[in-house]
Amino acid sequence: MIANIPYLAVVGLIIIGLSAVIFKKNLIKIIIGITIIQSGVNLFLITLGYREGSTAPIWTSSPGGVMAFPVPQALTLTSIVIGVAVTALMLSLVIHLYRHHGTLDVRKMGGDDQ
Amino acid sequence: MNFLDQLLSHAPALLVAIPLLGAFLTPLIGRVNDKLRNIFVIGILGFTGILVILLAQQIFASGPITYVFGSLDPYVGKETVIRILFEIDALSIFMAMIAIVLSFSAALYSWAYMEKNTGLDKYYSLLLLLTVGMLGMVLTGDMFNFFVFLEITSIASCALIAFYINKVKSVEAGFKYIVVSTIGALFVLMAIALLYGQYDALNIAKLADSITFSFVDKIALVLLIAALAMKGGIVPMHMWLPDAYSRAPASVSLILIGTTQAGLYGVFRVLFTLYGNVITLPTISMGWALVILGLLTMLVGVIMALIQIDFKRLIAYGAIAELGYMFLGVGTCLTILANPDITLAQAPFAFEALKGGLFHVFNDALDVGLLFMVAGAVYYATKETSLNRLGGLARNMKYTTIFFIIGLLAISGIPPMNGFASKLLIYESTYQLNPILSIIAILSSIMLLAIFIKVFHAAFLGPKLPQFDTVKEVPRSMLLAMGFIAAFIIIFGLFPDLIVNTIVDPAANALIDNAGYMRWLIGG
Amino acid sequence: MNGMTKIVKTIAGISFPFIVIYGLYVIAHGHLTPGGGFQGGAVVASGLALILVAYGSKWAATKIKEHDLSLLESVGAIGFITVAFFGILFGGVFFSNFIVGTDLLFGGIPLAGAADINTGGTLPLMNFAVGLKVIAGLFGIVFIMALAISKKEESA
Amino acid sequence: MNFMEIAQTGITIIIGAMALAVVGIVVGLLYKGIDRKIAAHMQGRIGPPLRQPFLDVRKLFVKENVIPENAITWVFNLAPITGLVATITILLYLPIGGFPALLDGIIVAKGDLILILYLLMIPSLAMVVGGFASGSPYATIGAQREMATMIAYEFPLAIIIISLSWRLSLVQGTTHVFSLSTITATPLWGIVGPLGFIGLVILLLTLVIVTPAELSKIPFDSPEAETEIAGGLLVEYSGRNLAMFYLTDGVKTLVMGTLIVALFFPYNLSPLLGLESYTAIIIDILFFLAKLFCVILFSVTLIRVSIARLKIDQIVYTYWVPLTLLGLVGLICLMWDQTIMTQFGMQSIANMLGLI
Repeated sequence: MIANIPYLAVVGLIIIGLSAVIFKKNLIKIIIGITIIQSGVNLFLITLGYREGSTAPIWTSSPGGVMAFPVPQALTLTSIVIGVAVTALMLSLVIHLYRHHGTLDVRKMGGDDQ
Repeated sequence: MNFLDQLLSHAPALLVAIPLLGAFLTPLIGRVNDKLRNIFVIGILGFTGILVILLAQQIFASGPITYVFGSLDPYVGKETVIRILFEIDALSIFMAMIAIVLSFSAALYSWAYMEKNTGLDKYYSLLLLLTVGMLGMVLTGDMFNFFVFLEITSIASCALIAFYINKVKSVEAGFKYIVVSTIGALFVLMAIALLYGQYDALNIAKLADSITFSFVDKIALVLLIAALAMKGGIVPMHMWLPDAYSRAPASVSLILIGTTQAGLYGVFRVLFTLYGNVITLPTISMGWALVILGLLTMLVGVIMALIQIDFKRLIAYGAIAELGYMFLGVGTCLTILANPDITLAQAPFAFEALKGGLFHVFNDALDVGLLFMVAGAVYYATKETSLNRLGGLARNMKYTTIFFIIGLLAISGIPPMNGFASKLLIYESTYQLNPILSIIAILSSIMLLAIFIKVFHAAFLGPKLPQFDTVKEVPRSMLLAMGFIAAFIIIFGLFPDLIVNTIVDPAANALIDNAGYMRWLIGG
Repeated sequence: MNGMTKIVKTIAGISFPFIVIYGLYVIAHGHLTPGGGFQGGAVVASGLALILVAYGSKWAATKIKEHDLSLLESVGAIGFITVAFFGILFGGVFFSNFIVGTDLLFGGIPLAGAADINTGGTLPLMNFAVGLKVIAGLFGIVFIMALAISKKEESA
Repeated sequence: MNFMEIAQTGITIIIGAMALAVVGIVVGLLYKGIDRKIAAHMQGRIGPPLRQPFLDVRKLFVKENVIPENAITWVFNLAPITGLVATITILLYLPIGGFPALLDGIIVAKGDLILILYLLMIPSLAMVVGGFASGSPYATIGAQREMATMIAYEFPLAIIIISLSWRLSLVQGTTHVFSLSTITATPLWGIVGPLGFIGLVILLLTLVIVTPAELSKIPFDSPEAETEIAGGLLVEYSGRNLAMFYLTDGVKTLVMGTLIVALFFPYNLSPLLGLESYTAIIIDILFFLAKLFCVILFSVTLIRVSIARLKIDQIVYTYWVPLTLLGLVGLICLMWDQTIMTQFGMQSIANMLGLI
């Protein structure tokens, strides 16, 4: 049971994130929702690579014994890097939207265009 | 080994590496001179195009190529495959051709079209990055690598969609796109993690070899298909597409077609290759799902296009309708492939449908691309995209009008244009699955014709309007780019058999030849 | 955006070198310990961001230009991909680790149990390139956002 | 294929095409004359002589070609010639007079039926574009109506073509089911069961009703509607351009008639009479002309004389609802014919109905 807790956390995080994206009207909160989903997926990847009682996968300074899988960690790092880029991009777009509309609430961003 | 062989043996890596290097060099060159930068970008894309053609020749002659990064051997030890590798079969190179044709003509088109904008260094960098992303998506043989390139494509195209940063609608379209595509990409990552957790591999061939279609695999399949069909703009997930296509600069809309098709490539690859060994297990439901999604896409695209008054938005919905044909063709083939009672040899129409679907991928890219360029040209000349306010442009913009007629005939599948060749293949094969499918396909094609005739009337014909008296024909680089694509359209339309036999047939074969894709695994 | 109080400025000034040194350490030891170009670069960039926040974007704008940062970023990326291209020239494959096993810097072959900085081949070089890119890129993002916000404040 | 053969094929195609164009125009105009004569007699008039259409065309060709000020000249002049060329191109794909089509096996080996379906749209399309380009409000209204009519009748037409080919594909040993040569070689009447026979009759009826709209004849001629929009599409056309549209119309009548003949009555008289060589050819041609006459009489002349013009919304409704449904009923009959008849056979159906 105890080994399944990370997976439950993953599901919880993804659901929280998705519901934030779907139900929140504030653009910043939508971005936060996306980053929460991201964390959920990253947590999932990390959990996949963990073995009970293992140490960090650094060969040269390993005390011996089992090591965690390094590949999921590398994947997670890559995904974090991508996440940073995406978040930065979204935030910069939101800055522009805020500058134009003076609000972050999507309901108040009336469309004047056709 | 002479230089050409040397070049060719590294071509898979160079296809991605050279535009990437170009993308980072562009800002430096842009400091020297604007013209030099434009020539540099076009040169880089032209060189990549030549590499694609050289590589294509080799692949059509001798089968799939694997290129391992960082080592000559994909294996570490005896069993583990963790190295990143590119696995290029005929389908990959087919998609790469589409991507490079679109990027090249977009770069050519941008020369005049974007000339008056600032921030062009970044624009061209992103353009090259987007090309890198598309090429990487179609060439890679590794699931995680696929995800990375997917994200590169998303980020680059989002930034390009929102390029007119002072127009709030562009920014909104960009934001919509990035939110949707990031969530989609995270679904893909989740699915990759699910597969990795079970089979301890990221390589597509390795995964395809060991996949068992467990419950978790089904979840992964649904996540992958949903996310990639979203990237491809298939109907229930199409809401980002009209905004993105219509708000981006016309040259960017052109490349975005390539991105959506890279998404479709993902769908096909996942269904036919990744789940290829277990394709008979999910019975016929997946194929029918594709067929029904295809029909839905066609009808929704056509009906929504009917009521649009914005030129580019209308073309965007037309593009959605065209996407349906690909799903229809490929779905028909999958239905037969997945049916354990019928072999492919007993139902030759399935293979024809697949060929039609894949051929239509190329044709759609050309047709819709040409129409977007024409819309861009009209915008460039008149600063107007609303069909209600346009009119009578055929007097002043003769060449643009001719290109529009070519695009119109091609998209609605009128002979002798290329759209007819692929749609014919689709009509003549899908009716054997069910006659209604072909009837709906023909109907929506005719509706498309009517819609674009309406556009033709609204924008190019009709009485003279005083505000467009001084309108001039667009500059030469834009005409050149349009002519480039139009030449493809006409050649493909006049010699469809030639194209189908040399390019499409190997691609379709590669898609259903699962063992061929996995050949390197067993060493051969 | 104007600078903050003198206390903040002083503390930021004192801690800035430590942050930067730590970040550079993480970059340099990327092939031995957890971390690498991105992580170290992020640390350095956060140090720079600290200075930015403490002293204000107006002050920062007098010290550094936006396109210098993008130039630096390009140089980092070009460095990364050039090392990969050298793989073709010297190792036969793109991204090939051609330095390992030679007498060049970082050419040593790693042994179990002993962390030796002189190992890793092309990896440390790539880490440096990525580190440069990330420092310039991340700081650039923060810097431009800060400028954008300060423009908003001016116009308001 | 070496160079000589290619050259030979090329010359054959060119000469054949020219001959077919002449034949098509002459026969088309002749049937226009016959059509007018019969219509006049039905209305109790004497009507013009049979050669009247020829005289009309000759007169139009010597008249001045007026281009309105508002028109876009190059599109305006391009439209009539495009329409005529496209219509004559269709003739190359049709088996006329019991002979195989000229282009059979040379350019397109299969699938010419859908090609014809699309090529048939081009003359209408050319008229629409010409109408829009002439810049007159009457022409614009006419062009819009023509577009609406076109979309409306293509749906039943597509149903007919797909149904026939689908049924044909179930016949053992047929390939290239969309090819007209296959369709003429295997007439469906003898193959299908009784339910399928009913389906075929329904499909034939649908095609007969589609034909007048395809040719914009009364009652489906609201795009031209002389009484309300003064000739609609063609209002600005005169002289040579108008003559070309006139010819297009004549050739198109021939094309539609031939299509119906080829799809539903592909029989020849000569095998039945045991004739050979030249007599066979002559008899076949005469028989073909007779069939063509019947088809045109029933699908054009009788309908146009007996029914008044419909409004554009009525036209669209007619094609979208009743005729589409009729076509689908025909398709369903064909499908059921396949499943029910092969599974149960006549005997068991008769049992089911309690007839035996």
